[in-house]
Amino acid sequence: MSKEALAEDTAGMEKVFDRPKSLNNQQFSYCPGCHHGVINRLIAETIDELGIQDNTVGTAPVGCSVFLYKWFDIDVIQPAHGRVSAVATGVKRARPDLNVFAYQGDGDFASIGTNNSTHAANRGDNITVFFINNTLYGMTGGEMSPTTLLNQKTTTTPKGRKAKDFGPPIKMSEMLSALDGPTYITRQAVYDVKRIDQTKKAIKKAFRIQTEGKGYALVEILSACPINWGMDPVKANERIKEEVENVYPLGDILDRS
Amino acid sequence: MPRGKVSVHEERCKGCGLCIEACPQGVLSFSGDFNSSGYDYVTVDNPEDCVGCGFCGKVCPDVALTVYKKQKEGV
Amino acid sequence: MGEKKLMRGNEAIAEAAIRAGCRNYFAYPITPQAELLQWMANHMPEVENGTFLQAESEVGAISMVYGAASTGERTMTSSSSPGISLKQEGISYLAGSELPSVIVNIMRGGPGLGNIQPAQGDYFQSTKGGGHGDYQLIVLAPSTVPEAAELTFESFDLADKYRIPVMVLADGMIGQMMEPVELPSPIDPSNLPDKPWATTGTNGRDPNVIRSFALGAENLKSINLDLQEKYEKIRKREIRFEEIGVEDPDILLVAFGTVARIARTARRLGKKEGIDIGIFRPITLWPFPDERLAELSESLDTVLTVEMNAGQMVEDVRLSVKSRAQTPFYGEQGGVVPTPSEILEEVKHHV
Amino acid sequence: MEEYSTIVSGFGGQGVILTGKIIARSGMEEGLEVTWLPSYGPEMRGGTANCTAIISSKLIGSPVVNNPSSLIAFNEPSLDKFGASVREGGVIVLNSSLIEDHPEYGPTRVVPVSFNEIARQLENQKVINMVALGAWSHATEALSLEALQKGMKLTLEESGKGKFVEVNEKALEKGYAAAD
Repeated sequence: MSKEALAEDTAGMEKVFDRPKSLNNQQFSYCPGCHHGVINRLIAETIDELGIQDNTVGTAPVGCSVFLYKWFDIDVIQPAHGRVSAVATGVKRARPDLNVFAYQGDGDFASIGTNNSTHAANRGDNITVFFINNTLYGMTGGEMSPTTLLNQKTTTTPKGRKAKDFGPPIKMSEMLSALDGPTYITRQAVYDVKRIDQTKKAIKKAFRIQTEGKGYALVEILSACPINWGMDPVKANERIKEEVENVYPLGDILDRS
Repeated sequence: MPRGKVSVHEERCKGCGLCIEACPQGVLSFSGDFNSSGYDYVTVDNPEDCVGCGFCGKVCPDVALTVYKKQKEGV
Repeated sequence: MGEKKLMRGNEAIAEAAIRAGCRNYFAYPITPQAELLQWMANHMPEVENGTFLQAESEVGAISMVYGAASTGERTMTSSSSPGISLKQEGISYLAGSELPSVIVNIMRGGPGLGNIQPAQGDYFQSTKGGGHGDYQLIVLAPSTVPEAAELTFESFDLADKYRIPVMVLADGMIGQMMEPVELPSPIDPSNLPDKPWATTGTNGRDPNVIRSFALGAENLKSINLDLQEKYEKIRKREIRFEEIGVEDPDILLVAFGTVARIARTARRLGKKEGIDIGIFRPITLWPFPDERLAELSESLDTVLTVEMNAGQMVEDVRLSVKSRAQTPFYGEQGGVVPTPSEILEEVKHHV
Repeated sequence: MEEYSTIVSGFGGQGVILTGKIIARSGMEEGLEVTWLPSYGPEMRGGTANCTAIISSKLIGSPVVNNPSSLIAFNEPSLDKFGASVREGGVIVLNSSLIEDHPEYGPTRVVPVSFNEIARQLENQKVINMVALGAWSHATEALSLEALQKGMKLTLEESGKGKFVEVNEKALEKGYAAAD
């Protein structure tokens, strides 16, 4: 549609949904139906709404989030696998005036980086952490991660994950909530409009906790990986609601804000 | 005159269909055509029914939609 | 320069770093560098914007360095051999992302847990990789406590100048011993030149990205070529060494760090017995002073390398000397420090 | 002066490390080159401790010595370990309170002083190391009593222990006199 035609069509109307300013025009390279895109957009919108685009630094590691720097219109640091929380701590300690967020997948946050994730939380570092839990390693080809559900088939658990071999799924948010350090820990999902709105609120709250200097906030977001789950995007959404949520219940787990 | 309008950025759309599922008014559908990336992109099928709720935009993982809504009278 | 103070090597290094404008220090305890960490814990909070954080692990510490260095602020970590091994992942990333930073290694005996005695077994690790990929660190090897302070102070300038991680490579003896040190006057880090590449929030400019990641072979190749070009510049400009009595000696002894100072005493003992020992001491282990060594070897019969390892730097010595002179090696291992008389005995086998 | 090296050795807690540091500090205040090298690590914890202090008018090469110019031995294991290594014409200052018999060391002069007895007279067992150091000063003449008093004072004051200067001064003097 031409600009003129669009203008005519939308005369007397207001834009109620558009691309946030903190994203540039680059197309995401995520797979169709992947929730990373929704979550990236929510973070960008929140940055816009809080007016912190100019002094926010994001950090995202290896995995599907490795390209974060390509589409966010903010400064971004790309560290080693698992080290995101420690890198965010380094940035924040050097420059407490910056807003720093860490964007980590479940392999990153809950497996190779557990040590770093845990201690950033326990120190109550004044950073905002997004933990995107899609129950497997997406980028490398759908291998088991520590958050893979029991009996879930992945490329490294072809017969399904068995507790006797790999233990049960790790519940990072609950685990970290046992600590005295963190300020806010919540688990959210983005499979429908209601959950998306709630996730947005949680993201905003998590950033506010940082801007107000109140400490460590973690937003875990259950995320779909339709390709590696072998499902179409609509079915993948249903899986979160019907299966994943049972193991990882939604809602605030800790709130000392 | 519809209460809302949705515009699809066809080249950004990856045809995941989540917006079709989310739209309460049945405004959107697959186009049956392919964009330059080879995706069957979404198109606006029933523009008259759009209420400008923005649900489609919210669930879209590729920020491929812009949504407009008629301003309330007297505002 | 201030007054002379009697300081332990670890403490002098820490204080020199603070005076060089280092404002972020992250580390994990390990012997024999613990006093460095302790000094930082006590004194970093005393300076404006000074950050001290004892990290959860060596891996955590080097990652915090990565984050803090991304903001352009002067940043350091320190450890000893096993801890430095753990940091190699982060060191490769720092090199790949061209982040100025300083890493101090107070070497101890290895491999594995080894022991806590002084050793020089990390020469290969420091100068020939350690982490993955084609990268170099500038590696500075002090042989006294005052020099450890001086080189640490300068390492921050070198790191900034070339956007490169710099390693100060000393051993447990230099870390633990005390000598009088005249520390340089503190600089004000807020007067340092801007780092336009740093991730400090966009504030209206285009976003900066810190990364070592490049998809596509051609992209990564070009990044690698740029790195190599930088390394070539450093090779041309930054080579440092010390020479003692290298004009026509009976034998030239090549040693770095602690061994070089022990060699000085061996030289003195040799004189009494009529043996003239010249000493060539590389101060930059990378870039290695190969040209000068090659030049000196033209007129020598024997270039003896002495190290506290099984023979690491000797490979660079041999590459430099080629067949112009004999290049025997004498080493002690496992934390054993060669004594002056032992070195002299070895010298006698070759003259 | 030529390089003058001293090994100080004893049980952990006898003030061995501080003794060596004060030699180095006093030498530095006299305008000499100095090094101080401790034994470190597990052996320090509960076991024996030793350190090497070198003073010299020239740049010091090796901070490690095989044959020290002098030894201060606080206990018998220390004498066993280092006694024979002291160079010809050197001096061994030993703690006769804890070392009853000692072998002859040929051309090495042995100066027995009762560190613990003298400290007891001063009603402070902690000063046995300054008794030793005073005796060392007299026996070796490597550094004067005044130089050591100055070095001790500065060292203690800088570590916030200024109130102990007086008793340590006395201990240095008593030790010095005892080595006569």
